[in-house]
Amino acid sequence: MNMSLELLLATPFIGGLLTYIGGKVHRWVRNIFAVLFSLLTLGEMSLFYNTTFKGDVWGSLFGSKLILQTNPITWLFLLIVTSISLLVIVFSVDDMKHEEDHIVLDSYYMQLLFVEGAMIGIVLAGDLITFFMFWEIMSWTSYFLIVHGGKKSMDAGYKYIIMSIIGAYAMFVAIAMIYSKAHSLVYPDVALVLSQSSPTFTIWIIILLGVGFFVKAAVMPLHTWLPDAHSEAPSPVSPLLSGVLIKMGAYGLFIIFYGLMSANLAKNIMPSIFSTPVLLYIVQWLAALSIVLATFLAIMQEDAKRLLAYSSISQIGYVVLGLATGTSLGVAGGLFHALNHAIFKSLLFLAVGAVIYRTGTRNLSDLGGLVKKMPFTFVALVVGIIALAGVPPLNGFVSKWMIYEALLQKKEVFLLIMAFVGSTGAFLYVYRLVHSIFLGQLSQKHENVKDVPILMQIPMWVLVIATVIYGIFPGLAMDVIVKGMKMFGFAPIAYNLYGFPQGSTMGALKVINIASVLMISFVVAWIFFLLFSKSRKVSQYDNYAAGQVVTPELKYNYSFGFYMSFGRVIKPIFKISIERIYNYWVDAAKIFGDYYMRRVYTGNLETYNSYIVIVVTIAAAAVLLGGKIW
Amino acid sequence: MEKAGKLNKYIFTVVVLYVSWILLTATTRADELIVGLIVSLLVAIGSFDYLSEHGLSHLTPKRVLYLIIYAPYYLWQVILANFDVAYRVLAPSMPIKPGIVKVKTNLKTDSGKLALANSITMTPGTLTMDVKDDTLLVHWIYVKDETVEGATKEIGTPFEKYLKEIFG
Amino acid sequence: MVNLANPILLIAIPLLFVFLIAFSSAFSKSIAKYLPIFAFGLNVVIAIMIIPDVLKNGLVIATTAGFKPPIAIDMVVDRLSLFLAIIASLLGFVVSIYNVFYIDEEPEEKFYALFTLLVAGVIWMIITGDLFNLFVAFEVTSIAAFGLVGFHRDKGAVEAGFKYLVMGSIGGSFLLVGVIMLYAATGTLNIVDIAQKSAELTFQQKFLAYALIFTGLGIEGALFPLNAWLPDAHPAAPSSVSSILSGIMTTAAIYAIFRITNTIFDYNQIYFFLMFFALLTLIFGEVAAFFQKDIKRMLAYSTIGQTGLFFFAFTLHSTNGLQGAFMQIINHSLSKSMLFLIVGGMIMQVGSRNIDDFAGVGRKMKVSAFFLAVGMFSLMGLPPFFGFWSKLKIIFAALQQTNILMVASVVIILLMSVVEGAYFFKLLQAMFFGKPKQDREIKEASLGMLTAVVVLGLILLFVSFYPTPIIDFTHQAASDLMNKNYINLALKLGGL
Amino acid sequence: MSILDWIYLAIVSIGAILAVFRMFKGPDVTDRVVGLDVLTTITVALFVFFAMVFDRYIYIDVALVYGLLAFVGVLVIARFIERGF
Amino acid sequence: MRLILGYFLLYFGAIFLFLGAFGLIRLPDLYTRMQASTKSTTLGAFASVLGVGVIHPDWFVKCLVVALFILLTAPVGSSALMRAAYKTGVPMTDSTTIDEGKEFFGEEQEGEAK
Amino acid sequence: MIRKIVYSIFLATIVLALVMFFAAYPFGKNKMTVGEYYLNNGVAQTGASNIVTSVVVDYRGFDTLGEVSVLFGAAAGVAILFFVLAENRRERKNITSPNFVVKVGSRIIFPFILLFGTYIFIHGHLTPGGGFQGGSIIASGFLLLYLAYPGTRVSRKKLSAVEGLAGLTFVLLGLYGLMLPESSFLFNFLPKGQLNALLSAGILPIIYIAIGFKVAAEFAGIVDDMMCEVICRGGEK
Amino acid sequence: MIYYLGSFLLIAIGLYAIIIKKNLIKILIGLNLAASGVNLLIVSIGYIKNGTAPIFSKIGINPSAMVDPIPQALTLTAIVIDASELALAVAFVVLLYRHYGTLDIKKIRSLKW
Ligand code: NA
Ligand code: NA
Repeated sequence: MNMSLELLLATPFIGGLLTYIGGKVHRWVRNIFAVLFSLLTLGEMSLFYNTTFKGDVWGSLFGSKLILQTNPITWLFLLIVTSISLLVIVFSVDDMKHEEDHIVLDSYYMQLLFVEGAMIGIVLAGDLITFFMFWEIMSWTSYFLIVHGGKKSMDAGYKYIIMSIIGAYAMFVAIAMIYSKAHSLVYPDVALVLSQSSPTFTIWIIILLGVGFFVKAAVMPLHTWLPDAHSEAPSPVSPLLSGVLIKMGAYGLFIIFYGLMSANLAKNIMPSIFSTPVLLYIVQWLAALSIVLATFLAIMQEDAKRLLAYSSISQIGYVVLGLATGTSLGVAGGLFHALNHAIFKSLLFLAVGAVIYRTGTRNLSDLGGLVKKMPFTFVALVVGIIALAGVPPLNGFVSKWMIYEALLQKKEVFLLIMAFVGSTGAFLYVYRLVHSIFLGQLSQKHENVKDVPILMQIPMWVLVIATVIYGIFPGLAMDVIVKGMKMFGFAPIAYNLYGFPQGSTMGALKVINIASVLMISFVVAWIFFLLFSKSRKVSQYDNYAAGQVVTPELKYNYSFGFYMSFGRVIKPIFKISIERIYNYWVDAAKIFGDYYMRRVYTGNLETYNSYIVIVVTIAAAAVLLGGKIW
Repeated sequence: MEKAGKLNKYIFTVVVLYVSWILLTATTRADELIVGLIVSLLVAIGSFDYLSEHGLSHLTPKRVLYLIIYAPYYLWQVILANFDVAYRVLAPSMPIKPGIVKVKTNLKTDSGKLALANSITMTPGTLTMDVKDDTLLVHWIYVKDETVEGATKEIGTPFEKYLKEIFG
Repeated sequence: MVNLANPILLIAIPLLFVFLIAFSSAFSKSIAKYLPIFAFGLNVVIAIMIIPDVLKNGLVIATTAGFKPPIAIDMVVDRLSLFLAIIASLLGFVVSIYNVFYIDEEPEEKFYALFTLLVAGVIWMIITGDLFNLFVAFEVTSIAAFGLVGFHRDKGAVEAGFKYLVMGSIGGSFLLVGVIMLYAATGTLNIVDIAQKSAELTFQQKFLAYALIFTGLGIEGALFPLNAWLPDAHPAAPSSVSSILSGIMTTAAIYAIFRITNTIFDYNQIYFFLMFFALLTLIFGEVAAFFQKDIKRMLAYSTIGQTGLFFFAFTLHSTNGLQGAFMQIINHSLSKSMLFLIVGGMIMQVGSRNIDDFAGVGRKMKVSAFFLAVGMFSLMGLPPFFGFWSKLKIIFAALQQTNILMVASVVIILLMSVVEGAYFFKLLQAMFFGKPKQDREIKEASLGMLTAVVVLGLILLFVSFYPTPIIDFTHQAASDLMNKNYINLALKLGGL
Repeated sequence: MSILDWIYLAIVSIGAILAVFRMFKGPDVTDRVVGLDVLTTITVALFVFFAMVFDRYIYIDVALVYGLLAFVGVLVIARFIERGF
Repeated sequence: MRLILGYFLLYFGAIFLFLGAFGLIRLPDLYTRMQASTKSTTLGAFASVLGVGVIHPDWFVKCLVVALFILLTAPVGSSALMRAAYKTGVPMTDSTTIDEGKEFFGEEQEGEAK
Repeated sequence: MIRKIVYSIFLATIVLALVMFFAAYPFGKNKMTVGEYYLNNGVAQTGASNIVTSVVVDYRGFDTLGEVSVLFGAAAGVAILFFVLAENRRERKNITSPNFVVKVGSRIIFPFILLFGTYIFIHGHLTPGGGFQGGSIIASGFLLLYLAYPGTRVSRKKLSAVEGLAGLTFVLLGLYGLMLPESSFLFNFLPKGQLNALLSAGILPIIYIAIGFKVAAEFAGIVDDMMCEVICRGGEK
Repeated sequence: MIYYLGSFLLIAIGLYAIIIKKNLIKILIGLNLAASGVNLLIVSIGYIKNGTAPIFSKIGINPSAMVDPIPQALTLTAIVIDASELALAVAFVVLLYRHYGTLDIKKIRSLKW
């Protein structure tokens, strides 16, 4: 096994450049290059399956070595990155055809490959400089992908890049603080130094790095960029963002918690609650809040992609919740859910993308009845939402279940309930999705809609299959996860290809357990339905109850305000919108800055000259006072 | 006096400048003399057109002789003028009766008119303000005669007879 | 055989060409256009020829008039001044190419002469070893800059030029008083000699002289609050001139502060005092840049901010900090000059300096816009561009001392980096993805102008992807400065 | 410097002070310039005087340069006064 | 003897230098002040400089140059200044009897206007 | 008013601090090391009897090169600011003709001024004058000409050629020093001659002559620009 | 010391004019006053009691009676630089007047912020 990590890292970057150049030759040269190079990357990556550890020094900077390394955990993330990237690129070939400016398209593919390369770099990084470097590269390359989506995407992209920069600089401070202590940023050195440093220092490191990762993983309250960015980005980019990019935040959290801090260290320096170090406990709560609040917000969306975007915030909440439990089971669940979410969320975004491709709208109230027109896309979407809702036998079920089990074992009832509520809410919004798009009345506009071209179908097929495979054979993933976690000092979990045998850490994966989870979910959903269906108000668009003649105009609007009654309950959440708080402070800072800058640079030469004299006067006064003004 | 040719003017300028150089350096050392000649020759290239329109004809013995006679006369007038000033400034009654009068001149050349104007300026109670054609405008501190003829006679004539010879 | 590796040629050749331009303009107007290219081309060659000597000995001293340093003026080149001189020569060379295609306003020959003089003055400030000569170089640079700022003769240019002139003159006078005070105290003007002779003086005895020199240089060096001329002057000048002003001239003044502080006033209190200036400069530069509507004004304020950043790194007073400062200087010089050149070309096409009018320009002027993005990314410190390495170094150096002041400084620096990102991305976004406002035909800049841009861009990309030699070199330069090798070697080699 | 020299210096200095007084008092620009002109002439004389006192022949050249520049200066100013600036 | 003559010239000059300046203060209008100052200071400086030349015979030529220079340039400057003053309307003293300048310059200005 | 008081106090503070600084370095004390070196060795080393000249042109000749460049820069700057395209130039109508006395006087004195300026810079190494003084005197001669003849203009091309050539002479003389064994810019390679002789001090007088021409050309250029601005103002933007 | 004080005062008056005066011409005068102050300061540095100009115009002049030549040389340079700056400044003022029609510094502020 002599595959070099540098080559793996370099492939997408070189591929990106060649793709761009290929675009100058012909658009098909470009398309083929793009697919080929992402395929090549996937192939190279696959060679590292079963590699337990490999590390290469690829340079050195300021006396610290720069290292690329791989282990099963990184392989898991590499798998996510490379496979979804490939599918996205394949999907793009037809989806992005409409773009006329070929240079824009050339650079689009180049950026896709660059983002892939940057994420590979993050995952492969064996030291914090490499990590941070590729982290930043990922930020700005993905920014360019987002703003490809038109006018609105510009604001979204702007918000995204600014928050990314803020997050990154928080990380930067942490990294610099570590460097000042360790004079090396290679993970083992860092871990060693952190194990010897004071609790305050460690806490600061965690907080600062955490801010960076939270922004990228869109954990509340640092999530505000995500709904805009993910929904406004071009269709093929959204799966890359939602499915893959935010996982980098999760990966980062994993690395600091278990790679750099190591679980027992965290326990030693902090008081524990429910046998979880307090910081991790806070993270758990933030994750749980993300799950619940984002679910509610997703329910209220009228825009299909926005709905999926909020769903992503909620689902990444599960990943982070799992990772923050600190137990083998929870962490494994979190990692597994990262993989699963990548698969089904990509599937969902692609399916919605396919609908947008054909109908040109993503507004749920404009859609409906497409099931006959786009049968395959319908199937893909249904598979996706079942997986998302955590229904067996699809993949989302197993990982969520592992997380529940881990919480149960730690007796964290509140968190468990919140996780459940999130799951149940997911039913509401995914139902909304499938109903509003495929069921109900077909819009006149969409009479002639066909299913998408084959090149767009293939990625969805692949993801559908993956969803099923990982659902039925969780052992495929657990094999990698468990092997990898062992290297980070976690107790192994017994597993087999079909699930978890009797007597494993988490108990057997029994049908009863599955059924009970299902039952509870359905009961909660039903309670919701009963509670709110009574008080539902009659809207003029509500053709169910208005009792009027259903005109053609009206019948197409039936899905507007689908969960309006529910909306009234969660209205306060909108009111205390975090985004509005941010905007308030940003505006305040702008006004403040503007005002004072104007007072300084007045345009008046006298004033400018007096600044000079004042500076000299201060110095002169210092001399007269014997140099004692400081 | 006729206007002179270029070469004529050039040589005149060189001569004048060389004499000035010798006065300036106030030495007869060979190096200074040689350099002075070179400098005079060079400077004259750029300036011969300005010094005088009449060139070497200024240097006839008669003109030079009159110049030599005129100098002490002029100086004496200057000294007189100063005592006049002293008297007017210091006398408690301050005997002044100022006015601006016109004075005619017969001088034809610019240098001649200039010399006249300057002479008038430096001599008792008068100061030339401008010259146009054959008329000088003079500020007179104690106007004795307001008519042009009278003023000319009082102010201009004493100098003109010398200057006529020197400058033509 | 003439030894061409003589630092004095770095000044003498451009000056020779300055006068050659004046002379040639009497006979032909078009020769003047091309002469600066030759001047700085030669300069680059000579600077490169000096490199081996500097690497071998650490320092090269060029005497004038055949006398040893304290008696006559000398030019001193160590690693630090050499690399700055190389940057200046290089920028001079590249921008001269650009000028040929950019300048189309009379009186051209005066422009070229002043431009050459400006760069010559900058190099002069960098390599002189004599304090009064530094003042002269400062004035040479200033006077050339004043004229060039007013080159367009319109309302803004004249106002900016006048403000700059008044403030620059005050600065020059303060600088001169400071220099004279040191002369009064030591009886010599050679920097190393002063450093030696003033060693027994206390900090307080020297402080006023330092404060005056600092003020004078700080005005040119764009330190807050002495920099108010800059946001007027840099935009008013022709873009190629702005490129030199922002790219290397302010840096040269800051360099002079580095040098003088390090040799003559190396006290901890001073660094502490300077840090406030650095941070204020950074904050005011970046925040003001954020609010600008005029693209060149924005870049000018950004220059103030960047100056604050590398000046901050200098005030850390450690090898690492200095290394970070030097790296950032390289980054800023290359990037900001390139940006001004690009923006100059864009303004020609767009016909306005208002940022709103630049919407969609990036799609029309692709090469320009690409390098614009590269330059801005490098200034923001985004990897893999060179600015990332330098920012990394600066932050690492700052947090070497983990005290609350340093942490606060780092927080400020990074916050300001966010602000910087905010305005650069705003511009980039509009340029690449915005809808063009007018139907004005926008074409790519002329090939000659692009050549200049591309050369700078490729150099920037090269050092971005292959930073090791520069990192090593700047490290050595930084430790030279920390170890006072300038003084030690000058004493050894110069016969002081 | 002998007592004679001192007395000379005193007389001329008083003259200079009077000229300065006129420079400051005006009332017209021309008055100030006349004051300046007188001051200049006095200065030329003083230069030559100091050349004698300090026995430095070359100061006379300084006097000449100064006188020349002052002369041109007065003409320029007169010209500008006439134009009303 | 030489010294006596020299110092005589010096003092002669000094007195007129002083007188010229004094006239500046005493006389009523600009024109009369100029009359006084031009003549007195020129002669004063002339005599002073020559005095030095007499005291230092080897400097005499140089001093003569300076003296002649003063003598030749002073009237030119005064003339220019007085015309400027007149043209800008600097008032003349009340005792002024006659003013032919209006007529003198009047034609000229007309002549130039065409 | 408050502003005035506050800044007066500020300036007083600065003056006080300056006084404190200089109180430590007593007035009228003995010369400094380098200055003393010049006084003791200047004549022997440079051959100029005027030590200030030997400092200005030789020991600190590089400063002077800078000074010349500054002046050049200022002249170029003025030329830029007052630049008027030939076709945009228009004569001002209300220019009064100059005083006859000034006109003729200037014309006559002009050659003497040129001579005197030349005298000053040729004797720069012997007397307090030098290239700058001589140059400015010559330029003042041009100024006089402008006063006398408002319409005339000096040929800008000739001025350019002169200032360029003079500057080139200075730099090339300096560069020649690099080709000698001493390999030093501005090395005084000519024989020093006899003290106080006109032909002494090696390259110093040559440089001073070059400076004289240069300064004259530059000041004349500035004067020309300013006069043109006054007289043929035009080309307003 | 009186020379020092004089030069300091000149500098201070110049600076005062630069800050307080509104008229461009007066600001320029202020600049020049300050510059003259600096030049006077430089010359004063080199002054020694009963010192003479450092010119060996005659044989046998004692160098120790001469003033320090360096400050004189420096002043010479500084004066030319000041004159250059002044010339340029005047040019700027003329153009400012042409553009703004005023010499009031407070009104010349189209560039701000
Ligand atoms: Na100055
Ligand atoms: Na001299």
